Amino acid sequence: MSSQADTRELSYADALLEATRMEMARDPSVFVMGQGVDDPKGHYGTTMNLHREFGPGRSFDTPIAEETMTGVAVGAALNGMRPIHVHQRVDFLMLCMNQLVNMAAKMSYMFGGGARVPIVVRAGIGRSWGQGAQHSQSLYGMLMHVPGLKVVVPSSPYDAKGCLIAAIRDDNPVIMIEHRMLYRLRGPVPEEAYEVPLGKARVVREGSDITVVAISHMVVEALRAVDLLASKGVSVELVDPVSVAPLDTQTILASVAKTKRLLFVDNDWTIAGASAEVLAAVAETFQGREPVQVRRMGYHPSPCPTTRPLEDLYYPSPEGIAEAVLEFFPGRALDRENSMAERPELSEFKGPF
Amino acid sequence: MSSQADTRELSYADALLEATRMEMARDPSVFVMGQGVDDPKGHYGTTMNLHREFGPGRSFDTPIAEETMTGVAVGAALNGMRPIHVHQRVDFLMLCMNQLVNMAAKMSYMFGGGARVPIVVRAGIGRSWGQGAQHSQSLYGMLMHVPGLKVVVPSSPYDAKGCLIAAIRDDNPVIMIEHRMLYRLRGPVPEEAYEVPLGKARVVREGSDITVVAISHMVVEALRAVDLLASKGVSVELVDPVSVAPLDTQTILASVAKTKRLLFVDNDWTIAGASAEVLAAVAETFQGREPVQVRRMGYHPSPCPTTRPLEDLYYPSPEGIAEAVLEFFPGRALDRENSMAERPELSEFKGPF
Amino acid sequence: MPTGNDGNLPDWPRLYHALYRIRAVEERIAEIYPSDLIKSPIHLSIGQEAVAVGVCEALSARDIVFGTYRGHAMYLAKGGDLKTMMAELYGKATGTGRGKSGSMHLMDNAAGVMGTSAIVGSHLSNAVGFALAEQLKGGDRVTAVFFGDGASDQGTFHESLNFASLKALPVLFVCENNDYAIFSDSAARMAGARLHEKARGYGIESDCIDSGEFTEILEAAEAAVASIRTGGGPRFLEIKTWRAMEHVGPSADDHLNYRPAEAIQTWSRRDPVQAAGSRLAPDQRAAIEAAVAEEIEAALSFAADSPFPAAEELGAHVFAS
Amino acid sequence: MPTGNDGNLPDWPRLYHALYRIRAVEERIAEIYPSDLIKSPIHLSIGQEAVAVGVCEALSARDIVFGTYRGHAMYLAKGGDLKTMMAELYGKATGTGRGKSGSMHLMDNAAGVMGTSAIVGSHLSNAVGFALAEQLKGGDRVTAVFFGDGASDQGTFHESLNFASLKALPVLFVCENNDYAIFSDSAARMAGARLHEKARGYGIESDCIDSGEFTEILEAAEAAVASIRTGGGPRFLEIKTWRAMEHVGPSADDHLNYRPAEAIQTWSRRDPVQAAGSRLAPDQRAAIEAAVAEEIEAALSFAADSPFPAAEELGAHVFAS
Ligand SMILES: Cc1ncc(C[n+]2csc(CCOP(=O)(O)OP(=O)(O)O)c2C)c(N)n1
Ligand SMILES: Cc1ncc(C[n+]2csc(CCOP(=O)(O)OP(=O)(O)O)c2C)c(N)n1
Ligand SMILES: [Mg+2]
Ligand SMILES: [Mg+2]
Repeated sequence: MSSQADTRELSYADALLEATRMEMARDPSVFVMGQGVDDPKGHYGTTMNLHREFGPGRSFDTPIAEETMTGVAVGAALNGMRPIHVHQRVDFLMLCMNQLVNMAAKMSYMFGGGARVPIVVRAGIGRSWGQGAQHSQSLYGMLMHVPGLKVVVPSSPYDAKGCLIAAIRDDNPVIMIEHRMLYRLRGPVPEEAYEVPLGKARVVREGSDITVVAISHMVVEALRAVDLLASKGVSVELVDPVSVAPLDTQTILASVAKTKRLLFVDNDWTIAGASAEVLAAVAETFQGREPVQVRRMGYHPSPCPTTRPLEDLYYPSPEGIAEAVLEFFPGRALDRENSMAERPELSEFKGPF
Repeated sequence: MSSQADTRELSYADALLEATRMEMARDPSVFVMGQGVDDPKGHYGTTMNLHREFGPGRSFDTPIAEETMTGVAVGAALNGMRPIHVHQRVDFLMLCMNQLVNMAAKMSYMFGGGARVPIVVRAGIGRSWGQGAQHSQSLYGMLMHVPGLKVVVPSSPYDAKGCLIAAIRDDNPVIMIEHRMLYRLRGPVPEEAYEVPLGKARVVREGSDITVVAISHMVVEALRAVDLLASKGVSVELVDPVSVAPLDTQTILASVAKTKRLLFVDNDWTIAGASAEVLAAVAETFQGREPVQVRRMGYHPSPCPTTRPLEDLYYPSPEGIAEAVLEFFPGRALDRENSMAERPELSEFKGPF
Repeated sequence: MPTGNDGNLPDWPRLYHALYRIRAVEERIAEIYPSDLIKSPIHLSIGQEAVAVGVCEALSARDIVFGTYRGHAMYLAKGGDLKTMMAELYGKATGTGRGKSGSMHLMDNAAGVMGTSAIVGSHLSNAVGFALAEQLKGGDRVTAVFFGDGASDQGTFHESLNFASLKALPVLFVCENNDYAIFSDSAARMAGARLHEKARGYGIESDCIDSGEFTEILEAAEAAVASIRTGGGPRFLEIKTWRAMEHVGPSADDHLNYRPAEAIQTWSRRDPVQAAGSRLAPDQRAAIEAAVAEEIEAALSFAADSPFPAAEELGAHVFAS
Repeated sequence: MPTGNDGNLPDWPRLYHALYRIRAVEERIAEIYPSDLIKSPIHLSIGQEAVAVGVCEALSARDIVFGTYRGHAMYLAKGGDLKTMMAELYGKATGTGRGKSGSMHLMDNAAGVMGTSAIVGSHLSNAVGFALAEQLKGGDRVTAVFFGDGASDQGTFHESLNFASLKALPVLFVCENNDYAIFSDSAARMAGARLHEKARGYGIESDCIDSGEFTEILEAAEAAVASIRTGGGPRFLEIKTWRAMEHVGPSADDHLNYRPAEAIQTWSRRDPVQAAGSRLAPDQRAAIEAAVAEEIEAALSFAADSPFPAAEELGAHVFAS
């Protein structure tokens, strides 16, 4: 990681655009498709002007027909291409679960290795304001249930670029979950092409008292919680799984073996999701032989409401995360009044979408 | 449960048919729709002749258009009806995840209580022979992730009838997962209408040494494992969750608190599924304060192969379950040679489907 | 609220009131939006009002409508309550969905507004199902479903037309064809015949109105509703229209040059609200506008004065009971 | 294997060989099935062979086909290997999918059989995508996709036609219209115009062959393939045919009386294998049949003698590497 310190900074969105451009330039089989990828906004800038640079055959708008367009991507992959299919929102993947789960995830196996489906499915998640029940889901907890799918959830510009390059070069279906509140986040990104291995967790912050695992935008929120905890004498080890399928439980469990405490901050519902899987792995690994304390938090178990006061309760917050950490350490508490994190990506959001 | 002892026996399929007929007779808003429900096989007999008895408007075939037909059921429910939508296989629900997840599961909440969606979605799962990657999934582990959906997995004729009646009367979307190898299973079924509460686990067999939780057809397999263990001096408490959403963790945890051992035999992939959720609940509840041993088993984490030798490895078996139980008790082992369970529903299956 | 048409000449004052009211509400929403009182995406129907008003004028109060995230016009035209709508946009407990709906999911059971969805195309089948239930129950309500040209890209559009025709269901499909799905024009998404022609392929009697003329829309809708009501099965209306503002948000976006200047001009000349207003005497028009302004300010006060939902509301209504 | 047609008269001995071979293979499969050597559902094409052979005859060896669980005929007509197919049905490691495919997921890359799917309609878009890639790469292979009438119920049928037409893709849609989806006749599922007419609604040139006549099928397929190959964009063929056996399994099921007796008789008179065979001299025919019988027995021996996959195979190929 130290080598990154010197590198130039890019936004998460620009890191994705750069990864795409580099791979498209390197490999003529890579192309981009999706609703609005060639429009004036270029999916938050991540596909901006690719159709101009590489021609309209390699970055094109599609009908609003998720099932079939996903099937088209699968078919193109069977013919040697490496499509990147972009969706504004993961909610819309519910329309192409059949192609993802029954077709893409199955082909390599059900044809005994006779087919490969190198597709990348990029899907946005996350709040801004008032997106409501149908535009606020994360659903990686559902997708990771299916053998044959890879699901990555990068939280930094560095991982965004590296995961996307790795996903493009992977010979299997890879779903990339991108939180909209990350697109403008800036961070060091090397200029060259590099792969972030799919299936390797990243220790974001080393610590010794408690392991906090956080996903996607919750990594940003958890870092804020760590700051709020600065004066509380709690040493937090923050782990970002980066990928939920495959899931690097080894790195997480190694951290938990050290700290004996785990707080999982999910960016999704927790029931039968990523946090359930990791807590189950803790139960399996320690078999109650050691006093390992665990807790998970995530989206409130309901659809997402639109009004801000309820939205604020629906999502884990830096203060809520910090408080949850402190509950592992009886006697220490957060002074809420003087502990409100700055969250510019949320407070500066002014709509409309 | 003792009252059941005297009652007449029915097959699981007939129990479903009886539940449907009783509810259709009681409530004119109940109707049945689905591919082939009015055909000569009547979905394994479960919808047999309903169109004759109640007229073609109340039990009808549909186009092969899962997304729209589910939306039709949702719309009919909004207009006061209680549709039962029957699918040959849960795999096909991947085509209507949008209606289930984005529409049916959301409407009550996103309209602030202004809408209710009393639909029942019945879906078959399970092996017979060589069904392969696209016709062997269970996926309740995926469906239970979504707030707003209820998901039930009855394993006995008694629960089949009672759950279906409860599901029909419930004002919310209820998905009922039916294993094909259960349809011919016989058991006591009271003649009157009764509801099995959705969200209440059932202790199938009381015991003190280990809690085995099994789902759907795995309850049958686990009972066979219990028989294989008869001479091994292990007292098994067998728990059937009956419903995975809501999931009655309380009953399961109470059993585990007693036995300090949990084997979860899933009828699905385990990753981020029902077994993960329950093991996570164990970790949360006991916090490593007591030496609770846990293990889960389920489908092999791959698509399902068609050839019998691999299929036999893909699914948990009575012998495999018994061995897994014995691994909790060092020094005791199963004599495989003399311990093969009879499994008539599998051995007598002769195709074609 | 329009209460059905009796075959006489259009009642222009009433119609202008309906059209102007929607316009004025949405312009006021656009004005308020930068103040952040409305923290929810808004998709305005400015320019498209004639479709909602024309069709709802042909419906009776008991009839049912289903619509999209671009639903203000339909909601108001069908008689949805303005106060609870504004409270909903403000995220208040008195809103149509107690603050859980926002602009995209308006509903008003009493007015027959069965809800609006933000998943493109997904509500068509719900409307068809509602109509199926109506048929099964022997009721006489007509269900109308509003959707954009973009929704017809979805397979469910075809599946829904097919099933509606197969069962001769009492449903009116209303395609608000504004030629764009966000920035994507229909030529980039659709091949072959026009939508109303494709609908005919399912044996559904279909009409198209390309002029934007209110009376044409009204007449076509009345004929369609009358036929549906008397057991004629589903009907389809493709109504060309024009979105004056950006896809989502309070502003215009024609500076992005994604739509032909000529079409922009043509449709600006066809503005349905101006067209209706010009039929009235100036003082009559002014009186209507003043009444509307008053109603809007009252609704805004109601919204502003209402409380936000309490924390307990977060867990309520996950399930109906 | 058919190697494309040169415009001369049909080569009946070769065609009869192709047709009869499929029939004989499937009849043998039906015969074996009760012995439980094949532990996987079988969907026979008996009665429908003319479609697969007619279309594949028009394709070149390098062209591509996608099909369904009812895929034996297409697989064989396109040149798929019989030995590995039978080994697959027996669940053996030497099978097309190493025992993981069964009858429903045959594939033969070398022969251009890109795979078969058991989710009704889901492979249409895959074929369209394959053709898109071919266009992007500037290749000249034609992709043909076989599907049943039931598949057209699915929205993806429409979405796929639309996108293929929009991009003028080199894809041939082949609807094997046997009028039934399991027990459900098309009238219970489809409203409006016939499928090839609906295809025309997307601007796709379409043909229908209702007679079951092999030469008509062949000629229509040749015309369609020639047009596609020279950049004419997608084409659509609706070919009426008849499934002689039950939907799934080795037996007939006409005793269930779900299909009109008249139609059963008509189509039995039209049996494409008999029709082709009757064009040959008896000894020529007998020689072909004997050769086929020998080939089948060799394939069955190969299958029987092959080992089952080892346990390690269970975890292999979840991901490609
Ligand atoms: C299934 C789905 N895919 C994509 C989107 C993103 N999206 C939101 S609005 C829209 C355009 C819809 O266009 P149209 O149906 O013509 O309606 P209009 O906005 O013009 O009223 C799209 C693609 C969505 N909401 N749902
Ligand atoms: C998406 C989906 N829904 C339902 C089924 C169950 N099913 C299997 S075959 C079949 C009938 C398909 O009929 P058709 O497409 O006409 O093909 P045919 O069997 O006549 O060759 C159905 C409904 C399925 N396999 N996939
Ligand atoms: Mg539009
Ligand atoms: Mg058919």
